[in-house]
Amino acid sequence: MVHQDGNHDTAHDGGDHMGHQGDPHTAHQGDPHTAHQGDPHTAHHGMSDDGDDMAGGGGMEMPAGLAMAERTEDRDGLKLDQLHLTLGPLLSEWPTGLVLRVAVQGDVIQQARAETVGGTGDGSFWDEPSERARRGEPVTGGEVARRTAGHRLDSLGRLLEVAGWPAAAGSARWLRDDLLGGLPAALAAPRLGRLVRHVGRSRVLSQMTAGLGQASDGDVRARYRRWLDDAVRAVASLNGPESPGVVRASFARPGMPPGAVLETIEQLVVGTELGVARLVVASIDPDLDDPRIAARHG
Amino acid sequence: MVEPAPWWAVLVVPAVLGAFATGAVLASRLLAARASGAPSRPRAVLGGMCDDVAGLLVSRRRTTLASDLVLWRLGVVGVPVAAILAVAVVPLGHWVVDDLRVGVVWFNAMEILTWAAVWAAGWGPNSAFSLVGGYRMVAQGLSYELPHMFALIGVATAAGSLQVGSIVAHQRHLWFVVWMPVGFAAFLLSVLGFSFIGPFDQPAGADLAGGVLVEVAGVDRLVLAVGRWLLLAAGAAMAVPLFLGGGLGPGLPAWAWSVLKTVGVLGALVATRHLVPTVRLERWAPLAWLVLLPLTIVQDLVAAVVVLLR
Amino acid sequence: MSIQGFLLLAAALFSVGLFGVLSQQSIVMLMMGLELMFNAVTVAAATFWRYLGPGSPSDQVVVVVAVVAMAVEMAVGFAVTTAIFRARDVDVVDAATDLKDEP
Amino acid sequence: MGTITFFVLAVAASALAVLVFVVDSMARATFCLLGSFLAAAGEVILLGLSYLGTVIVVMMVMEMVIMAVFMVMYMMNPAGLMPMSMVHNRRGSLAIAGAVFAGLAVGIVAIRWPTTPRRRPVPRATFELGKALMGPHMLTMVLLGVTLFSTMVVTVMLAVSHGRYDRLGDDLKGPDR
Repeated sequence: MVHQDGNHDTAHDGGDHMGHQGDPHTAHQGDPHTAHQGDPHTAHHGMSDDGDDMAGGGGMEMPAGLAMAERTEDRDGLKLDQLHLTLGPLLSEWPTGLVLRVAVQGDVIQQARAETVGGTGDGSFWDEPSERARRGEPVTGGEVARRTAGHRLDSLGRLLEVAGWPAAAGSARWLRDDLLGGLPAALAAPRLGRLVRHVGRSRVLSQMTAGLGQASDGDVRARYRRWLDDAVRAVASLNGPESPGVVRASFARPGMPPGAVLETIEQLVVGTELGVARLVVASIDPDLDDPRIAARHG
Repeated sequence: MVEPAPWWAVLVVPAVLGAFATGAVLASRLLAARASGAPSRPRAVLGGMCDDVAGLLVSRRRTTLASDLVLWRLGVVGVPVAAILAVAVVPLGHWVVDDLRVGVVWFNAMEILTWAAVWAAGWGPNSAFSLVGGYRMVAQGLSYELPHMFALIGVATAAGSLQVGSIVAHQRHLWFVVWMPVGFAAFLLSVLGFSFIGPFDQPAGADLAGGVLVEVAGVDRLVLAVGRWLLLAAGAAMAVPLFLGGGLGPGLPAWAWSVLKTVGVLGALVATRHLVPTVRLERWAPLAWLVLLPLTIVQDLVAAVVVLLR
Repeated sequence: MSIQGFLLLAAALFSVGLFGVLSQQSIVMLMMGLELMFNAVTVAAATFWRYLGPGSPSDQVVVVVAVVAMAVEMAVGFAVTTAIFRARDVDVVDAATDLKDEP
Repeated sequence: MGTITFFVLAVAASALAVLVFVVDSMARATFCLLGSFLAAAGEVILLGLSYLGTVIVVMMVMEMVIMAVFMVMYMMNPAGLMPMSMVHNRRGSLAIAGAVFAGLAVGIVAIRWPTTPRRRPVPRATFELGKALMGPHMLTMVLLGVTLFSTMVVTVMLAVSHGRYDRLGDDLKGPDR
């Protein structure tokens, strides 16, 4: 079974006493990056504070050959057990190919390291029409707008699912599929309007995302609201002949050094609860096919 | 007006509760299907549910390394058992399995059993996400429990009794929901809380890939998932005698009123699930303690004053 | 179902709890022993109410007091454990016998 | 029927109580204790105090779940399955506990208890309790209330590493959202 394999790696690795590497959906088998080869946690071993003779482990026999937990400082000054988890690369509603190795105490992330697995780095699906336009091929503005709207709805669907709103996420995805399938603007606009009203005016969603993941471009709430605006503008310019003003407003901006997005994620998730970290990652939604993001491989 | 049912009611109660729960699941799936453009004809929805149930029945259980199998199974089974035990005091029209003199406290005790059950279900598989889900249930319980208790205390104060039958009888002239709306709202929120459904589904949250549900597969998953919906149905059924006058109503027989009202409450709860995203505990707990709790206490004060003046 | 039966149960719970209190090193396990002893008091008080009470509800009040005492004991116990754990990084009673940190 | 229930619950309560100090796992120890409490609460209900019995169920489930959280937090192995012994003076404790039980048992058996249970309207038990707590035993109730309140304050003070206003910062405005 998948789990057993994962656990074997863990036991030898000495990093994880809980047995599980991240998520059950993670396929440990056949994925060289998931198995611990380079032991990314070596650094942590040095950090485990001595003076705790109880948790030191020594030569004690542990159940199922699991390693003893390490302990490190935490925000409450209790020096509780630390657990190493791997989020991704295949986790439901998780940016495909992103691997976040985290050390948690309870459900609070203390350290994080982002890596990528399997991203092609040769161009995002969502950028494809604008890339073609840049190369001088004939591309209508509507084509770019359609892809942009689809991208925003795609990201939105993932964020809403993580935020625990499957109904709204389903609506976003349905509209995304229809838009990419060529839904005329006259039909798309009212459906998008309903979605925007529903999601944009949700006070609970706004309360739950305000102040999370504060970065240069605002917090999680600011990001999803921008997605909504972008989608509305894109759908409005579906029939436009010119290339619309909407460009790909991914978190990765032109001019950002490679790997900056991953670094931002690492910084933002440290100190947050697991659920908050999921929301932050979903709100940044890195596309690992984008060469600007896939720069750093694990 | 509420009388103990014959012994075979013990067999009927789980079936009736299951029927309500099934209805709630179907309604929820119907809403989800309509929102996401999936086929939403009743037959398609029903078929989808049957497929899922059958799939769980034939799929294998999952084993994890160093799991605590005893507590895991106890926790999984504990959830539906608590739901069924809780409705033992809930009257359907005139019938009730046992109208205990301390029925309200009994319901409360069974509801709290879900804390232990869900925690154990999260603890058992020795998996991080599952464990975090279990802990979230405890945190959620600590947030909703006091408003829930004060809502119950308000009702018991107004009726001067902890017996559900007597509480119904006291609403002959006016339903409690009319002058205890805060208690009613707090009660409904806590129903969503203890069945960890809808806006309060953080213990089984999507951000944990399913939380306490992560590692349960096959029959276990079915039992746990069904348990949640049974709890939701039990909570909705209990709201009816507590706040909506139970089987009281003109024209129709008492049982029909009970069913109608329960369906109404259940429908409102299912709709809430679809209209509101998950409420995260770190933001909900302060609200529950600093706003909802004082409000329910004031509500109880109102109830006490009304009883004194009456 | 006799008074002796109930009281023997209470005595058994009390003794098991006492064993726990005397033998356990972990503060939390020690508290479990204490809780068992309180539980024995509860059972005994309920028994006296049923079989001996002169018609007054005083025995019931004893049960209420015991239950509250359990709650208080647990809350204080965990708070103390947390404080000791933070200050000394121990959760066993043997390590918390001295009153001040060793030099 | 009542006798059978009594015996089943009594055996369950005692056996689970013993198991608390036998099982290896923190989580299982806590749930054994919970089981013991539930069985004891069943006995209290059997004695006619249905309200207090049910309240014990409510209290104990909450307490034990919180206890499980703390156990897992402070005990050394979070998986909770590692066999280990954390006892001191096991033999002495066993002897003292055994002696106490023997003494109590002798007393219980030797004393001539009144043979017939007192006949009284049991349904009024809860009402009587409430009346007592709000009447003759008012002082007890007030003391309990004050105790609980001071417990809340004291335990929070003890357990929290920072002061009351640290959370909100020096200007008491709190972290801006």
